[in-house]
Amino acid sequence: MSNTDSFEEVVKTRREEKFAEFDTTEKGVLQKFHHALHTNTALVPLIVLLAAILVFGLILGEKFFSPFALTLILQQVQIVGVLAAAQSLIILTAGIDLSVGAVAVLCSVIMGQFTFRYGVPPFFAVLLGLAFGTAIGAVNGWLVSKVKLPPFIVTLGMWQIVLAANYLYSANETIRSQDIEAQAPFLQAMGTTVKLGGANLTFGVILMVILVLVLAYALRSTAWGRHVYAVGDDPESAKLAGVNVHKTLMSVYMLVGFICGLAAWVMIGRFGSVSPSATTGVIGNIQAITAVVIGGISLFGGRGSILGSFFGALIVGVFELGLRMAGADPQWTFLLIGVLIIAAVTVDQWIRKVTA
Amino acid sequence: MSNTDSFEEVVKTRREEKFAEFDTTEKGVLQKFHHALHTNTALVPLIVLLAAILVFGLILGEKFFSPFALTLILQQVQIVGVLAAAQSLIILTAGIDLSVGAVAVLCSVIMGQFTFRYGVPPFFAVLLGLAFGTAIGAVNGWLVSKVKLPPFIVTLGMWQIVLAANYLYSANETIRSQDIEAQAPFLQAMGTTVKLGGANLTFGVILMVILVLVLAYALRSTAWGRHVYAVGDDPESAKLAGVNVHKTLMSVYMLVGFICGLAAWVMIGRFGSVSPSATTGVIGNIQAITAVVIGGISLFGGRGSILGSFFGALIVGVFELGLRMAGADPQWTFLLIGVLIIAAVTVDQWIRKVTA
Amino acid sequence: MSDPILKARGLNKRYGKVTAIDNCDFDLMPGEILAVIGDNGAGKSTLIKALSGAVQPDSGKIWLDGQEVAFASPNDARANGIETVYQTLAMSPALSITDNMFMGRELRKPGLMGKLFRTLDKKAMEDFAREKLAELGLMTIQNINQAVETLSGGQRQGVAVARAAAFGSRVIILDEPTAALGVKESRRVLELILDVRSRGIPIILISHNMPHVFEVADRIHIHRLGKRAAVIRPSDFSMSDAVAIMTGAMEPPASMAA
Amino acid sequence: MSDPILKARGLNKRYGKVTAIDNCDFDLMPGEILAVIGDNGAGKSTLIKALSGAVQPDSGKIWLDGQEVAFASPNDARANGIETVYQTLAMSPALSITDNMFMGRELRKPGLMGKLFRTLDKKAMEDFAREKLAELGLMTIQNINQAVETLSGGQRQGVAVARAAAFGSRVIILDEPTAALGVKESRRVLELILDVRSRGIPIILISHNMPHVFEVADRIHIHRLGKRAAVIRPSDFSMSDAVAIMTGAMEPPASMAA
Amino acid sequence: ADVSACLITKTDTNPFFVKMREGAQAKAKELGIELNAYAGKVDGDNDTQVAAIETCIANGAKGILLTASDTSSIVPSVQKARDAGLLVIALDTPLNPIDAADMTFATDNFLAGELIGQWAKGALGDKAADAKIAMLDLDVSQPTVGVLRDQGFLKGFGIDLGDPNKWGDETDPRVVGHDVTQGNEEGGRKAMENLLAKDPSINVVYTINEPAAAGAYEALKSIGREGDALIVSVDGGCPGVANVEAGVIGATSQQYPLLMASKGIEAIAAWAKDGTKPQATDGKSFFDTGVALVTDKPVDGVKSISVADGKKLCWG
Ligand SMILES: Nc1ncnc2c1ncn2[C@@H]1O[C@H](COP(=O)(O)OP(=O)(O)OP(=O)(O)O)[C@@H](O)[C@H]1O
Ligand SMILES: Nc1ncnc2c1ncn2[C@@H]1O[C@H](COP(=O)(O)OP(=O)(O)OP(=O)(O)O)[C@@H](O)[C@H]1O
Ligand SMILES: O[C@@H]1[C@H](O)[C@H](O)CO[C@H]1O
Ligand SMILES: [Mg+2]
Ligand SMILES: [Mg+2]
Repeated sequence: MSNTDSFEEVVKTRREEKFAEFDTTEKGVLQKFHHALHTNTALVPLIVLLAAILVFGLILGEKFFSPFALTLILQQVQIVGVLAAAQSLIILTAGIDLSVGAVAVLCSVIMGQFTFRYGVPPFFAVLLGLAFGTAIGAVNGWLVSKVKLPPFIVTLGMWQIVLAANYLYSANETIRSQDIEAQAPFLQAMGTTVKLGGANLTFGVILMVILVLVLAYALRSTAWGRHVYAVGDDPESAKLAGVNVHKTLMSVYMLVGFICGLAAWVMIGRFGSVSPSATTGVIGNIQAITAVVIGGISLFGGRGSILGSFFGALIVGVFELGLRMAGADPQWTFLLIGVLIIAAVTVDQWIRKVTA
Repeated sequence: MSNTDSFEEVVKTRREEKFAEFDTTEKGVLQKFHHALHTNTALVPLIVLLAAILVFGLILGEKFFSPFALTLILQQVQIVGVLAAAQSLIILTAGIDLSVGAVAVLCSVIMGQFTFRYGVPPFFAVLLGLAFGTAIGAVNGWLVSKVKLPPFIVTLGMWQIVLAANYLYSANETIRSQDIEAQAPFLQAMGTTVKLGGANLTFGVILMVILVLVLAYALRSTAWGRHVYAVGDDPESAKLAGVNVHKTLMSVYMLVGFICGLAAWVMIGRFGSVSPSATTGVIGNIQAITAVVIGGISLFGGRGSILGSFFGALIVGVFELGLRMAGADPQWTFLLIGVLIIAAVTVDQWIRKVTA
Repeated sequence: MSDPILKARGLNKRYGKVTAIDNCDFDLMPGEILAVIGDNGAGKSTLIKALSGAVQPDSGKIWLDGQEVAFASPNDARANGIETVYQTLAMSPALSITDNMFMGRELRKPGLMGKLFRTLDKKAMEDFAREKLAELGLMTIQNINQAVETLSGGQRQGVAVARAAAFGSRVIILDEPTAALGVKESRRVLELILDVRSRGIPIILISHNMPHVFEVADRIHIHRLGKRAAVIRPSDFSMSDAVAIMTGAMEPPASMAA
Repeated sequence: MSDPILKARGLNKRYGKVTAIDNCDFDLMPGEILAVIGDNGAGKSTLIKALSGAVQPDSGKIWLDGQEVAFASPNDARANGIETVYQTLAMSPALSITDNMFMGRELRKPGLMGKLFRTLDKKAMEDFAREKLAELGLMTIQNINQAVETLSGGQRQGVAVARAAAFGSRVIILDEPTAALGVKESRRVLELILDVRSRGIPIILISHNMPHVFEVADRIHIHRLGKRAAVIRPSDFSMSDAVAIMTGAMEPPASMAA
Repeated sequence: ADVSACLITKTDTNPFFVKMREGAQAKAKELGIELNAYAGKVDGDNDTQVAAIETCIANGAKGILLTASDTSSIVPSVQKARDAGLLVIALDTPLNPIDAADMTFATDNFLAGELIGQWAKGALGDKAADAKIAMLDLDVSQPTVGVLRDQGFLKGFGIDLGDPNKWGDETDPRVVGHDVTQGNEEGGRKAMENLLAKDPSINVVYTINEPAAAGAYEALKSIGREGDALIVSVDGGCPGVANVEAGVIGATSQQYPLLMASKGIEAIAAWAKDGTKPQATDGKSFFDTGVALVTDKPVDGVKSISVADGKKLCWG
């Protein structure tokens, strides 16, 4: 019967319907665990992190497994941790920022030189440094969003510009820790140590943790956060769906510039001095990207969680301190970190697979 | 009349139909030029390159506009040019290879040490170096394709591993140019100079040009090339459409490893010596990626042409030499290159826009 | 006869060698359902993209309620009350159904949390999404927090239609909204369209389904080779005529030629 | 009755909380057109993905021509002569129509160039592609070297169908092949399906278009909530019955329940 | 071994530091000390050196041998180590201020530069007045060692320095230009080519170290000018001395990293044993491990040793 009957009549009357449900055979803890892994992408790097701490703890004993050593890791990753938080935002929008480290170093130089060269009160010098970072972020964002240049190119160019400007402006001069301590201790505020038993926390470490938590909240529970994900996921669709892509990108790049300014302040706290040749300017970008990618954020944008990046930074920190404490020589440490980066992500991949 | 009549009958008989055609209003040179820009993505970086040469030529006069200076640029970019060709392949598959520079350096060390430490005849030492590069490529490819790790992570880890292995294996010892010249001149073969008037071409430069042309042909006119693009464009679709994604990825990564081996040989030709601490090991990856991106290949894969990368490498080379000849000091040169990278891509973007 | 709420004259859009719309005119009357039909590649989607700001025409003019407009982005059009379901659906694949439905107009929690911390009201948004999907009969969606990329083709389309219907205020444009839908779900969308019209909101409906078009449309815009070939009333012509005009098998009646 | 050419028993596929196919059986007889119908999200696409190697079922078995098979990839299935048009079309957006049609089975130039340098025969491939598109009535495609991402929704689907029809040898699976197609183009696809069957090749056709299904199908597999609810012959049942079974408004007739 | 010590170098990609480490390890083994070695990732990497010091404290080491990447930024960390009871000895590069470390065993890098500057001036004789000089430096970040050698060379050659804390601000027309080499052959060749393109008549080439010198030589050779230009360098590694012998390099300032390392280990052993600290060279604020100019073409008024002697003392 190839003629059309009035088959559509059947569906014209509405029946009572429920949403489909199925019996699932396996239940209980394992399944809940699987489900948790799926809905919370930061859980996998967290597991890798805990495993790494455990392994080094077993090898090195209480030397490593002490509050002192464990909080030392936090101190050693604080700069990378802050930069990784910034980098996460950009990578979530399917961008990449090669300039984060250099911007942080230049901001620290600005905070220092404005205080010492021009006599600006330290508090305002810090504010100016933060404003400067935000301004650089705005330039990056504008080039990416309005001129539609690839973020890689924009920030590669900016990296070189900022780094060179940093050397030129500072005349390669370090401001010594002793001088800062004597004349502008506020610049070192982030280095203030809080002792809790054997644990040593600095304001910088606390700032890093708070920053990560605030960003995690904003990404997950505000409209802005949803827009960041949407823009990274598929900018064309986001635009058609009514997201103001330009505004979202500008806000992200400017915020990232601001966070680089915070990283600058944290750097002064950690090293005491203001040094234009700080390595963060040269390798801070790769370190931050590494943390982000180990943490499970996709370089193609729109997928992953900022908590993951934080755990990613800690994973590298644990490996580095652990290997150093175990006395591996530098090239072997370097080599093993390479192996462990791959291994960490392999484990991650494997956990996802067996729980898929 | 909301009842169905037999409207489908209308289309059951086939009518004579032509493919749709429209009158286009603007015609002639300009339109052809637009069309050429659209179908040939390498044309835009070529225009930028020629413009850059012209501008420096006007500023610096015949000092720059001489066969000597222009072929000097080719010599200075030969290593980056070869690595950019390799990098292009990976980026076309939506990957990225951070290990290219380090693999090239280690291959050159292998060529040198196998000759000098183990007495392998230079010809075979070169072959072994090429084989070694290919093997590293295979490991990268396998981790990306089978273990499904992100290329960024795989090659970041590999970069560290290879670089460290390079120092450990070579004990940081340089093999002197004079010793190679005396005992194994074949290792320096790529440095052989061919003089044509004032122009100095080396075998290495010629190799680079041939390599780029061969790869351009393979990508454009063979099934393999189409598969490379398809895998980078949308791996899921490529798989569903019947492309052997694994085979394609393995072939790309292995070929890239092999090309890194070629770069190693070119390096020995250029430096005369075999040096484990060559800068290429550390920044060769970023240099190659920069050339690729300036050349218009998308970091998201599947779009762009390898000729573009070649022009991208040359653009950077022209800027660097031009600025140095114009007397900019190293820090200013560094800064201006940053500006010019952004400017080059802005011009590119602008040309595409006005001709869209 | 009143003035058109949305009107266009002489629109052109060319992509390199390809002509997508070719000196095309368009009229949507207040409160009507206007169907747009035409062969594949006739230029229907490009036309409505030009109307909704997703594409900028090379030349030609557009008026909304008598005022000349030039939308620079879909957001511009949306700010003017024009809501569109694009053929490609415009969803963020990795985000959830709820996230997609509320993209760009998220609900905040009431009280301090919403005002000060701008916290999203996930619960309210989920409930709303569930309800809209139930209205469309999409009862196979088991998990409202599923990423859109994991939905079946029809489920995805249903979400997009639900979004437009829920938020459109002045003009609703639907580009093949039932293409991937099942019998029941298609029927629900037709009912929804009629319901929207009864609220006084005019609708542009692109569809290849002739019975549906003839069932709900007030007027039919027949598109052919990038331009409007004719506008007919379903009461005056048969489906066969419409198809014949659309495919070029019949010349458009002189009086109706646009 | 002969043995099924493609048979499956007890297939299951779960994604986290979501059940896509639920202990599903399937039979395709030699030389037949088997239609698969069902609500959106019923699990039709997942079922055929499991049959064509694009998805690995959690449990269950599949036989091709009596031999148990377990395809690890679509390539495996293709090597066994199973050609599929997926609902998502599986095209490389940035590549041209021709590139997409010949993906994985490109033609090389005759003679030395082809043998030694493996040069593609672009001309031959373009001509072939043009011809196949003309057969489907897709006459609005102005430029055969257009990137697929720039095609209209229907043009894109036409290219995918042309590809499968041109290369399928043992089983052809079509997942909603006419969803985005116009009246004329849909008609051509139906003709193509009948033509393929006349060559003795069996076809699985997923569709929401009941008139089309009842016009061409030999048997209809009704899918509901992840499993086969019934298999009917279009001559024995009305469309209304089929829709009623599919939507759960009617219990499947006992004898026909799968 | 119950006494452990740390060696922290700027990098360990430079053979100089590799040899220093080998020297330290040999001595440590001899004295029964456990030695852990650390290094920055690139020249100038303060961050990793700080982390390394922290690790040494956490590990309970008795002392640290440090070649600082950033001579003033490292000071607070050094202070922390000293507060924790560790002996900190600066090797090769003095800290800023120099007394931030318990003792310094170093070459005088400025002096090393000055020696080759004086030698180059002497070797050119009258022609020094219109020399064309290429300055091949380390890195755009201007690490201190690079600045000291560069400015030392210019002083030795008789050129006005401007600000002695940075290079590049000289106004003397004899300086054709500066470029950076990363201290290897690759960078040396490119930098030389760049400066030659700017002015092909260059006849004096200062290089930060011997690998950079070898690269510069290749560039000169490729245009047939290797015979006309004088190359000077610093380090005195065995390949470098061989290059002096082969005429690639005119003269090089030799340093003694093995001596620094073994002296450093001995000092830590003594400190661990009875708390004695090492003494500075008379009249200096540090222990000078010496620097010698190696050349077979000695110049009046500049003290030098022969290549044969240099070969006996060379490292690596
Ligand atoms: N970005 C683009 N670049 C090049 N050509 C394009 C682009 N977008 C559309 N086209 C072409 O313009 C023409 C009209 O496309 P459009 O999508 O408007 O058709 P349509 O009428 O909506 O068809 P369908 O019914 O298949 O959806 C087609 O020939 C198409 O190939
Ligand atoms: N990758 C996945 N992850 C999670 N759920 C999935 C995934 N793929 C499919 N599903 C779910 O499985 C169910 C069946 O989907 P399927 O695509 O097979 O439906 P369908 O019958 O083809 O529907 P349609 O007619 O709309 O195409 C749906 O509820 C869908 O949301
Ligand atoms: O300070 C060191 C040494 O003196 C050596 O010459 C290597 O390079 C520098 O960084
Ligand atoms: Mg369309
Ligand atoms: Mg489906």
